[in-house]
Amino acid sequence: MSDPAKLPILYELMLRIRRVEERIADLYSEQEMRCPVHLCIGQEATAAGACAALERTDHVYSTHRSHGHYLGKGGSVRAMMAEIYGKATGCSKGNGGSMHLVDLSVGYMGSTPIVGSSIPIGVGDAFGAVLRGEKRVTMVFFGEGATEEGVFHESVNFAVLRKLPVVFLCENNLYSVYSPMSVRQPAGREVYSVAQGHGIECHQGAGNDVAAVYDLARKAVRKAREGGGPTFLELKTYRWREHCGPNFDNDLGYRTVEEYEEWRKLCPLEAFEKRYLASGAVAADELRRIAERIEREVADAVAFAKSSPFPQEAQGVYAP
Amino acid sequence: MSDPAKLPILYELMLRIRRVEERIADLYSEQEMRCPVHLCIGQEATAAGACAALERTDHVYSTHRSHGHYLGKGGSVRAMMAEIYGKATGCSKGNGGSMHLVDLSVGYMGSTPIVGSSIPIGVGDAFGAVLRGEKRVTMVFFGEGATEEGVFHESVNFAVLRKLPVVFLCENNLYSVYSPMSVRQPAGREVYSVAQGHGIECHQGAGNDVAAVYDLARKAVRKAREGGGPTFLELKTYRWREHCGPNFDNDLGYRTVEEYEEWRKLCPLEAFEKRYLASGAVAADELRRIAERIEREVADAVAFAKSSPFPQEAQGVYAP
Amino acid sequence: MTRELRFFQALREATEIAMSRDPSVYIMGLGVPDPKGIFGSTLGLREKFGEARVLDMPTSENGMTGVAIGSALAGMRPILTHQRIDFALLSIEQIVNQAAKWHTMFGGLMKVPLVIRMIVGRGWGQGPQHSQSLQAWFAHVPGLKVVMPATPHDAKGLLLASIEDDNPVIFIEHRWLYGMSGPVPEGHYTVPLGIARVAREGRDLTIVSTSYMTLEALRAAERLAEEGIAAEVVDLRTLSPLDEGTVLESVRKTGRLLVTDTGWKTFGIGAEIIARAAEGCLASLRAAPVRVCLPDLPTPTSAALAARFYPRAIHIWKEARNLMGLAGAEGRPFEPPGVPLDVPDPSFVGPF
Amino acid sequence: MTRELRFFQALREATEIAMSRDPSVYIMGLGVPDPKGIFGSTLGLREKFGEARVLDMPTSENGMTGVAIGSALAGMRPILTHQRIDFALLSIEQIVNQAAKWHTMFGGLMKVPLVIRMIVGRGWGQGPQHSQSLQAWFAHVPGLKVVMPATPHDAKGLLLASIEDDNPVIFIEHRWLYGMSGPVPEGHYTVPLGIARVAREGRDLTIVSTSYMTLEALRAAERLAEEGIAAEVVDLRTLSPLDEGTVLESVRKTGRLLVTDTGWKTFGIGAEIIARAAEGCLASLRAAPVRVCLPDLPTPTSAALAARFYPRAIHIWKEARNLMGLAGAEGRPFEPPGVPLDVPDPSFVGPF
Ligand SMILES: Cc1ncc(C[n+]2csc(CCOP(=O)(O)OP(=O)(O)O)c2C)c(N)n1
Ligand SMILES: Cc1ncc(C[n+]2csc(CCOP(=O)(O)OP(=O)(O)O)c2C)c(N)n1
Ligand SMILES: [Mg+2]
Ligand SMILES: [Mg+2]
Repeated sequence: MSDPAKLPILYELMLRIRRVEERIADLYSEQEMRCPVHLCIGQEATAAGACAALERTDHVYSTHRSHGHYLGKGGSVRAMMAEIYGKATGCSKGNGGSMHLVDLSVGYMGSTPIVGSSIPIGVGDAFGAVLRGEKRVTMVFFGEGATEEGVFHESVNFAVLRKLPVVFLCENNLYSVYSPMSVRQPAGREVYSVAQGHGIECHQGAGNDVAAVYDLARKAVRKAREGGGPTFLELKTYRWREHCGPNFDNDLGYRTVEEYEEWRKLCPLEAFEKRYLASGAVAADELRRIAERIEREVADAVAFAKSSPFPQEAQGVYAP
Repeated sequence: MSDPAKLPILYELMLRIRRVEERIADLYSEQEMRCPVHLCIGQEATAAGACAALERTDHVYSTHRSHGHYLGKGGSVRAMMAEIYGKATGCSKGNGGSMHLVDLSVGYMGSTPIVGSSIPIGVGDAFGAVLRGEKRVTMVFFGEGATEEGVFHESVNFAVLRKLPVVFLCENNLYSVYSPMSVRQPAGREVYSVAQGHGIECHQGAGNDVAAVYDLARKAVRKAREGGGPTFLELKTYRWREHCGPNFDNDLGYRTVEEYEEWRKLCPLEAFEKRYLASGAVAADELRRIAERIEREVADAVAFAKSSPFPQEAQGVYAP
Repeated sequence: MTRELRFFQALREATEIAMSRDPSVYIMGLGVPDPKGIFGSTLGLREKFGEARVLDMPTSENGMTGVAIGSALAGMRPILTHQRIDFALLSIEQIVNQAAKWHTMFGGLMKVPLVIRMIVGRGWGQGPQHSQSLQAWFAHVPGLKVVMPATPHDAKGLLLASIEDDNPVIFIEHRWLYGMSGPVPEGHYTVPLGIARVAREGRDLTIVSTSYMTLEALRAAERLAEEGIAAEVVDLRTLSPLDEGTVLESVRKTGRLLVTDTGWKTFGIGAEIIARAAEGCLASLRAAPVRVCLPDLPTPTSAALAARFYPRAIHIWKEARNLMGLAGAEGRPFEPPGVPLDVPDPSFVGPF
Repeated sequence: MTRELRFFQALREATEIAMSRDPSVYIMGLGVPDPKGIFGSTLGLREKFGEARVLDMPTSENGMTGVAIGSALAGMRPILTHQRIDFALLSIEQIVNQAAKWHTMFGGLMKVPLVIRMIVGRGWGQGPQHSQSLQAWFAHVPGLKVVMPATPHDAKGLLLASIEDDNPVIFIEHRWLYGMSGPVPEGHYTVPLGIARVAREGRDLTIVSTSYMTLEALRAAERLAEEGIAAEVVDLRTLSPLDEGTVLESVRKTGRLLVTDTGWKTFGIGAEIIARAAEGCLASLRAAPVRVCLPDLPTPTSAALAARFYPRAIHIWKEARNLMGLAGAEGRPFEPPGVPLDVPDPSFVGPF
């Protein structure tokens, strides 16, 4: 870990994502959150590690599975929860729901659930920064499924061509809905290698090791900021719950319980605690205080969301 | 050259393409061919060499610049000429024009001018062959510009995933209309390398050396036929005339006269003659006989096209 | 013998029959062989027909549409699925430039027998990118056929007809119909493309409907009947080719036209139907025709907003009364009090 | 001071003025800085504004549309060009799912000021994949504005208004207008979006037209005038938002409606215009409205077929006479004998 002072914040980001999503899962059966939710429980380290490498003024774009990226970038827990509850106080004023989060105050520019489609938009955002002479970096999150979309390739080609300040962050969780890699991509061909063909610098990493993620992201972000162009990071990780919704779904049989248990052991939070408490890099006390704060935050956000009013009118169709 | 007996046919194919297109260029100003024409003069060796490696029952798909591929595959000169003249006797009965050629009797399945779009269709044709248990190979021609379209990547990924009997044949003539590689693809990154990222076998070759093209294509075709899966071939070549239309256009300044002259010296026909007449692999007599036959063919085709009737009714919109 | 089947079961049965009868039929799409089987409509097919004919695919909608087209040119009869019509927007180039035109532009030498199933989402926060209803687009493109069944009976018969058709067919299924039950004959039958269905006869006004809105229209017609107004409901079933005859015949009889569609109003399905009536039987029109369609707005996600966004029976009922010149009654809700408006029936509890 | 400019010069001047006034405007597209400069409409811009703001791009329509959107979110005002509207079909997903909805679906926090110029081809064997006219599609999608100028004056004023608009605008240019001349004021001015233009006044019938068909409509109106029939020609100019008011006002006056559009007839522009008239002023309609649009067929390539495919002044004239209840005169051709019908005027000699 290149920057041990960052450890508490990495933990905090991961735990916030975990607890917010667990709370969503707990409450979903009340049927008050009336929109699809794609939870990233189990994958928190990618979001936390990568976002922690960004400045507040840097930009992030994401996908259907975006709660982690939104919270990692520092998005408002209240506004997110209210959005999922469909309330006027939501980050998109009820027009978006879980799949369309935004928090401009922290550079979280938006998530959209069409696979692959926010990738070129993120690249364009970086292009815009260059055109305007702004020194920001844009990070684009997506799953390994998105690398099968042609637009991913078009985006990488342009980013390399123009040496844009983009970090492509691919969370490879082995599945697209219930479909394993084997029906979608050639056996034995790593995901990052299709990016590499475009001449972009690529790295593969352990997506559940938040410090490793942070280090990879930090280098990529620094390079981008210094005009060194884009980087593609493939981070291996695993979604614990169902593709969409609050439940576990190993009973469906599309993946083995062994595989699941294997990854369950690689829980990014447990791994963090085991490692850094043992080494003394963080104190149990500190982690407990963080956890307590997050519990309060989450409870507050749920109360805020539940008590907020519903929107009276949909957002108008044209910008004035 | 792995198969010297093929040399006369390679010459014949190249010369037919050259002479048909020169005739088109000569006659275009009469304004009787009322459709865009994208001539491949200078690039004949790729079409001739690659198609000569195919069986008649193999399939070919192509693009806006398809005269060479159509003729290389053995398509009817008369039907092509009549199509360009917009006649009822044309290969598409006047509905298609130069950009939509077809000759099912020789496995030429169609060309369409949306950049990149015939690539997945060719892959699907090969997929269909596999599903039906047919042992044919599909060859898909396209320019280097088409590798910038996302659908190219989607097509290669699927072909590799399913080990389909496809040969991707990329004619890299350095330009897309008037746009050089430098504004479209990263400097120093070879075109074939973006394909290679998908895990497909790739080769780069001299596109103006018809024997070299034939050898590369033959290996790829044989591998495909034997179930070895797809291959990507990048062949470097050069278009002599304007992107669309009958004229030379070096006066426009989008490419240098030096570059043009450099490639002009690499004329595939002259190179062939120089090399194989000198080595005695072909006889001057034989080449002359071929040339005479082609002159007659071309004259006949133009006469046929000019004297053919115009279609009375457009093709109906639905298959019955 | 006629049994009751749900809409998704009818789709599955049609696919199974088509695949049994013709070895060139195959089905491909994201999740086709997965445990959920396209909301149940492809379940069991993999077991019966094997991996070669029941396929998952990469998330490459455009490329895979081209692949389907190419395989059709090679003699197969592919069925391609999209769990949301919104995803199919990636493949518009292949559908519109290639599939729709291949037969014509090559002088009739080839054909593209291809069915593309697209599901329209509604409710439960599907939001702006998971609930568009773009039938007007496809119906505008010569060379495509466009089908939108409203009942399990038609789902089966129209899907079989679509698979057996030698042209590309856009087969649009509304997610809220999936759980609906209805009588479905066993065995093979087809409902021919291009023929509308008079779902209910009436003399006072004509309600032309598509897909799920047929159900809402029938509910409205029920109440109108109680009030002494006899609405005729014409379920279009096929948008292209369009059955102008059945529509005009009804309008000539009733003199009043209301069109209700699952898509946006402006430049949508309703416009064409009203234009046909104005062109074909202007003199019969006794009142200005009216459209009950989606407002021209991206779908809002919040249930509170969606409830106001989507037209339902009550809106059709109100407009029908207006058409009849009856003053604006408020009308009691059609739904039992407290029933949420963003789910079709209790069997649908989300999230998908 | 008003000079005559050609249509492409008007477009270029508008772009130059917009780029001079606002450093966030940039223009990008295949061939934008090349020696032909999008049929002349971008010539000289590279020299004036430099490489950073006048860009070529990879042949990646979908990705580059996303790039344009992202740059707009970052504060730029991109103009993206397509030499044929047919190529833009690759980017439908970005246009429809993203650009059109971004403002609304994020609660109004962001905006996408983006102009996408698309050129519609016609004649000289452009054929099925280089001559579609898909304005009805874009006009159906909430969140997009759709503009189709018919004169050099409007080309400049509408393009400036489009660039200055904070929403995604689909700006559709007909290739056959490029050589047309007309008066164009110097300097900056805008023609507001959403306002139709009465191109010719008349009391007997209303011809609603779009883009190039406005020219054919005016030619038809000329001859009709010689015959004592006063046709009013309403050039829509903007399809979305649609200027219903101007259309209805005219129809109320004339009682007769003919719509002529460059796109396919069915589910096209004409349907919406006729529907608006039927909804808004049914009682005024004295005869069944009529559409003069493309037949529902992919464009055939042969000049012989294209001559019969494309509607021209004579078709409008004939239908207008029908509308007036005048028996079917054959009518002498509008074009001088021997003039080819697949080119707009002698300045256009192909191939592109
Ligand atoms: C273009 C498109 N196709 C299909 C879908 C349906 N879909 C939603 S999420 C998803 C899985 C994508 O997998 P991946 O990119 O690996 O992300 P993950 O869900 O694993 O995080 C799919 C196919 C979609 N939203 N968009
Ligand atoms: C999707 C699409 N975009 C743009 C065009 C316009 N266009 C026609 S040919 C061409 C050049 C393509 O270059 P390349 O693939 O290298 O083929 P070449 O012309 O060099 O043989 C372009 C951009 C098109 N036909 N289709
Ligand atoms: Mg995944
Ligand atoms: Mg090229």
